[in-house]
Amino acid sequence: MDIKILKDITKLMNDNDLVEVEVESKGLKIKLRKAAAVAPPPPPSAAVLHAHPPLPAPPAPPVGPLPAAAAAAPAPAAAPPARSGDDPSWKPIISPIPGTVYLKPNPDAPPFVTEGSPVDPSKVVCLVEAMKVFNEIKPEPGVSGQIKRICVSDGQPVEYGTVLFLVG
Amino acid sequence: MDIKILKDITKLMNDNDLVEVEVESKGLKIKLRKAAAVAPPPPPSAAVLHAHPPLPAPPAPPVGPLPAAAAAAPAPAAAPPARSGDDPSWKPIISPIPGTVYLKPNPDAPPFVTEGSPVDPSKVVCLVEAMKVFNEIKPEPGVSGQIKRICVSDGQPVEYGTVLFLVG
Amino acid sequence: MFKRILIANRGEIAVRIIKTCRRLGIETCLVYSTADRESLGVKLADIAICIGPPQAKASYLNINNIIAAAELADVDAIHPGFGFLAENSHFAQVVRDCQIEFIGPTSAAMDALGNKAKAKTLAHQTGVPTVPGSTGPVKGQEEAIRIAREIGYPVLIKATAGGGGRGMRVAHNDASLVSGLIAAQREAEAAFGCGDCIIEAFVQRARHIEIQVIGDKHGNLVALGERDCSTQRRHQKLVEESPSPVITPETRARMCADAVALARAAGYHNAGTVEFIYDLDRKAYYFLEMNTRIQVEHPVTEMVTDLDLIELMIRVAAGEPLPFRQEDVRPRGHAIEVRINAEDWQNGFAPAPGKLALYVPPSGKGVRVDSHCYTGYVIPPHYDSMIAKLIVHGADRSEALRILDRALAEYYIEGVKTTLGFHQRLIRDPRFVNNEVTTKWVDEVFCKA
Amino acid sequence: MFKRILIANRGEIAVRIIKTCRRLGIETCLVYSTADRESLGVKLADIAICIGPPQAKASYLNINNIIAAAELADVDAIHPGFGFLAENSHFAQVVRDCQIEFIGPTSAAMDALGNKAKAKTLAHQTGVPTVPGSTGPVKGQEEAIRIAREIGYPVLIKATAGGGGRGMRVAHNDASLVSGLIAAQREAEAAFGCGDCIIEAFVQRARHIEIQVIGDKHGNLVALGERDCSTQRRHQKLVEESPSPVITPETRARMCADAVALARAAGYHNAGTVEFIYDLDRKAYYFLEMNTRIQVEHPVTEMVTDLDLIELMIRVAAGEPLPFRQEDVRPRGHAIEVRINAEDWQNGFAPAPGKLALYVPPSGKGVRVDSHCYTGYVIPPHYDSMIAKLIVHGADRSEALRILDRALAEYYIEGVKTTLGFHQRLIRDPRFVNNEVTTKWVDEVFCKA
Repeated sequence: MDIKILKDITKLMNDNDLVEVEVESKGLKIKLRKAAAVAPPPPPSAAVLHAHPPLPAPPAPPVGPLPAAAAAAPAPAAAPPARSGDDPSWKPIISPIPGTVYLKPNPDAPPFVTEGSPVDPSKVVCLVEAMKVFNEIKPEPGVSGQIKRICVSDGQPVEYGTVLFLVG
Repeated sequence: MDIKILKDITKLMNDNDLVEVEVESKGLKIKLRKAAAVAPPPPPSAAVLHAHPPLPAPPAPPVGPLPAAAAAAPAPAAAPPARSGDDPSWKPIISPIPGTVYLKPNPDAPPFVTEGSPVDPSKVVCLVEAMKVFNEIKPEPGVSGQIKRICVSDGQPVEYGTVLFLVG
Repeated sequence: MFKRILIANRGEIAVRIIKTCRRLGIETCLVYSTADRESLGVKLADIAICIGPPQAKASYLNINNIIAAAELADVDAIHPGFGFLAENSHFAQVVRDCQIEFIGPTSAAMDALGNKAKAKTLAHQTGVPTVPGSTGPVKGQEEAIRIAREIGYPVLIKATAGGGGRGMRVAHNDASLVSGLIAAQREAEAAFGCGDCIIEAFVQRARHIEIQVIGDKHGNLVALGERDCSTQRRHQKLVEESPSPVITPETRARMCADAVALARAAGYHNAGTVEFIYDLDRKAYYFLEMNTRIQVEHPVTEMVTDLDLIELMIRVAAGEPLPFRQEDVRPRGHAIEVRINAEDWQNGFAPAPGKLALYVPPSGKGVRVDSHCYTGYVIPPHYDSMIAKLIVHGADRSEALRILDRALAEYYIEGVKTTLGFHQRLIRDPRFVNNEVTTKWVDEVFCKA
Repeated sequence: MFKRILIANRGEIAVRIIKTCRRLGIETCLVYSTADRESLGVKLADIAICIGPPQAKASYLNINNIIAAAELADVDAIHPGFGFLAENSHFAQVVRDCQIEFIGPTSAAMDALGNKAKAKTLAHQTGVPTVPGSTGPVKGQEEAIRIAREIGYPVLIKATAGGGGRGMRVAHNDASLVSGLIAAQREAEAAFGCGDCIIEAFVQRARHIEIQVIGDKHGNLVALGERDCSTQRRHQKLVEESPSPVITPETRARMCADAVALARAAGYHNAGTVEFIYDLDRKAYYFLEMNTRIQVEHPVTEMVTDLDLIELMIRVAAGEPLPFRQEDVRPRGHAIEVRINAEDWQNGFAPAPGKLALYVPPSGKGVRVDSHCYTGYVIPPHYDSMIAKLIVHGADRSEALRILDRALAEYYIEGVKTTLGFHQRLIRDPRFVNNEVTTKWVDEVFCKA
């Protein structure tokens, strides 16, 4: 596939206020949707779930009994779903690994960022600790602006794809 | 696939205030949605289906072999779905029994009604033959006005709930 | 053999019949109400015809519309399943008058056995044991004592004009019989204007045991062993098994012979079930009634005999002779069925229809699930609340119970409340495991705890 | 025993492991990629943790993220299933270094057997038959003829530096051996710069027969009989059965003893499978390779032995001794497994992922379905196309085939193309029924028709 067709489609979307385009080639399948048509879908990775009980909150107790029998309990979202005030154009910073989020470099330090902090791909926004390694999380290339929303709390367990911040 | 077709469709959307377009080619599937339209629910009995093959058309041949193996064939609707020109306020006259529709009192006579005929609950609109009995079909109490659409053809097999006419 | 059969039913039995027909190369036409448009049977049948709105009276009991559908689809035969019109002899007659075969017994046999009093008389005439008692109202205390001693205590004193438990007394000895009779006669006189009372054996600890029979149109009638359906709640069967863990081989043989004799006396063909009450204290069985159709719990018999009862019903209705004789029937192993219903068993078994957010049945050696459900299916509120029948088969009862325990644990249903948890508790109860259950046990003991 | 196990896999095997864990009272943590968010395993596991995007490399093969999830969920052990990291000895080592038990053999055993050449050497040293042939490059025509006559014709001439069929020749007699050797040497010299050739027995009509073994950490090693997986398409197994219909009890006993001997030589514990090629003409078997994990087709063995292999794997990993000895293993009846894939078998078996508009598996005595599918589930395009494994068990092969035929007919899948129709045709083919199948039969005969 040529990158140009993607650019063309993107332009078409921007120019015409389309929020969804689905194209399939063999046998032709096209689907276009306008902004106003329906409630905006949540950002792609905002709906990350733990299947049943929430993850045990680390530091894990010696024996962390999970309510295994509560299999029918509704699945709580790892990240809260899009709030009413959210702008669909905000871009997420997601966790690349399951682990524990730390919003401060150490317990006594101020947080890496707060709502309104300017960020760009060089800026560490939090740590995700996994296997005793503190992974520095930075926005992906192309993601910069202000922290619009902090979606996790300090010490919270996260999985791959959990939305940590929204940047706009 | 060419980007041009997307552009053309987008223009169609803009010109006609469509918010959603879905096109599929093989087997033809089209879906268009207007800005204001919340899809009107189909009239309660408009979606009456035969599960797999259409009913054998009476007068039944001595041995009417149905394509029993064609279990995966798409289910044809007993009545055509609402047409673009249909008014959702039109009221259906449904068949109360499985049988065969006759739109004329006898083969040489003119039909009971045509599009535009005035009808009320005292007026016979067609016959549904079942078990050699020709059941006279009349609009239900409260259903009167003009025949807006004849949804079945003479001699067609119908089931309970098949929409025979729309009255407005 | 038939080319096309109409199924005048819904739910799991419709799916069950479709499966056998498909295997036999017979086309199926399923009639359905508007509430069942998304049912599995409608998806699987070769033809499906809507016959009415959700209310059974206007659809599944609407003889006119069903016959109209049968003519439209040009079918050779109608299988009524169970419930709805299955025991309606008028329906059977109308069907046959339309030159369509009704897959079941003759209307005459249905009439002879469908009326409880008539059936009891026929049983009595045929020598099939019925509950022993006075032949008419007892004349006085001496006759009452003589009869009671003949029957053996405890006995039931019952007003002939009675009903709803009024004028009923249980007597355990001569003294309580005399005082009970006086009280019952007085109560009946006051309540019904007639003090006549009869005396019959009182079955204190009962098991429900039924015999499956099948006959062809050539006079062959065979018993396929028994099903023990003693685990009931408010007279609704919850668990059925075969063989019964409480009867001897001799009793089984006598019950089978009696069931066949009764069916023969009624000129019966096709599948039927003769129900008995078994008195654990007297170690005796008494005829209750005969069901002139396939039963919900027929898979229990299929699992131990390796027969397909629906296939046999179709074959004998088509005029074929039974392909085996009584001596060929040799049930093997032990089968148990539990009914999985959409019910809130912790809240009086209140029906809980709704959408199955997830439906994943168990599977494995010795496990069979008869169901019409699938993930996303909405159980409509208009009919019964059955989700599935879970049937297991093991070499013996304890293996069957092990397999059942595991299958229940591997049954994943989300979206509605079910009786899965009830059955898990039930089948681990030592009294159930040790066969101490009577027909009243669930109501009076298990559900009270 | 473990309190909580992480499952580093997906699809039906993840569901399979969850079911056994639930029965054993062990909690499960399933890791999954974003493509598997709606998978049945994610719904059924006690905990589910997303570990990466759809590409396996970034999720199911991402050791870092899996270990991170294991620590987050505080698990005691990891079950790798099959495929993905199941035979990765480095992963096994990392897991154990994190004080988490890897449910499988030691990394050393995996290394000793994972490398085909090393495994063959070990087999040779242990006295397990390997394909007979020259020990090194043949020196000249006389030696070639001597060796070929020892082995027996036909023989395969293979360039030591070869690959992809280049420099390979089959010889059926001395004359074609001599001419073939010259041609092969010339071709190899030209293609690889080295003309060295070896000679080994050529298996013209092969069956694939494998032995399931299981061992504990106390030195007990047991063979659980064989699986015959000769019905293959492009080296992909399509049908697996046990017992093999082509070997004698003596051959079976020797294969089992050899499999155990090889596993013992590698210091093996946990479940493993020793694969053999069986030469129908020479009536001899040769070691192929050992799979150091559970196999897709393990249910075949479970059906004939009534064992739960996943349970045994967990128990021996937890240090328990095997609960039986070799002499206690007495397989009963005949089991057959077919793989139901979302593939367009009439169009080169092209993968056909998509949404299951309807998914209703069959059920009944002797029928087992292992699957992760449900109505509405979307089979993602990123992984294999398996929908289910359908396994049947009967008293003998013909009963098993009857049950299989019926189960295939009662399998309702709509929305995607499946291999159901392929299997229906296959198992009715007289050559399949009469065991005339070789490993090349589907490719060269059945699919050509």
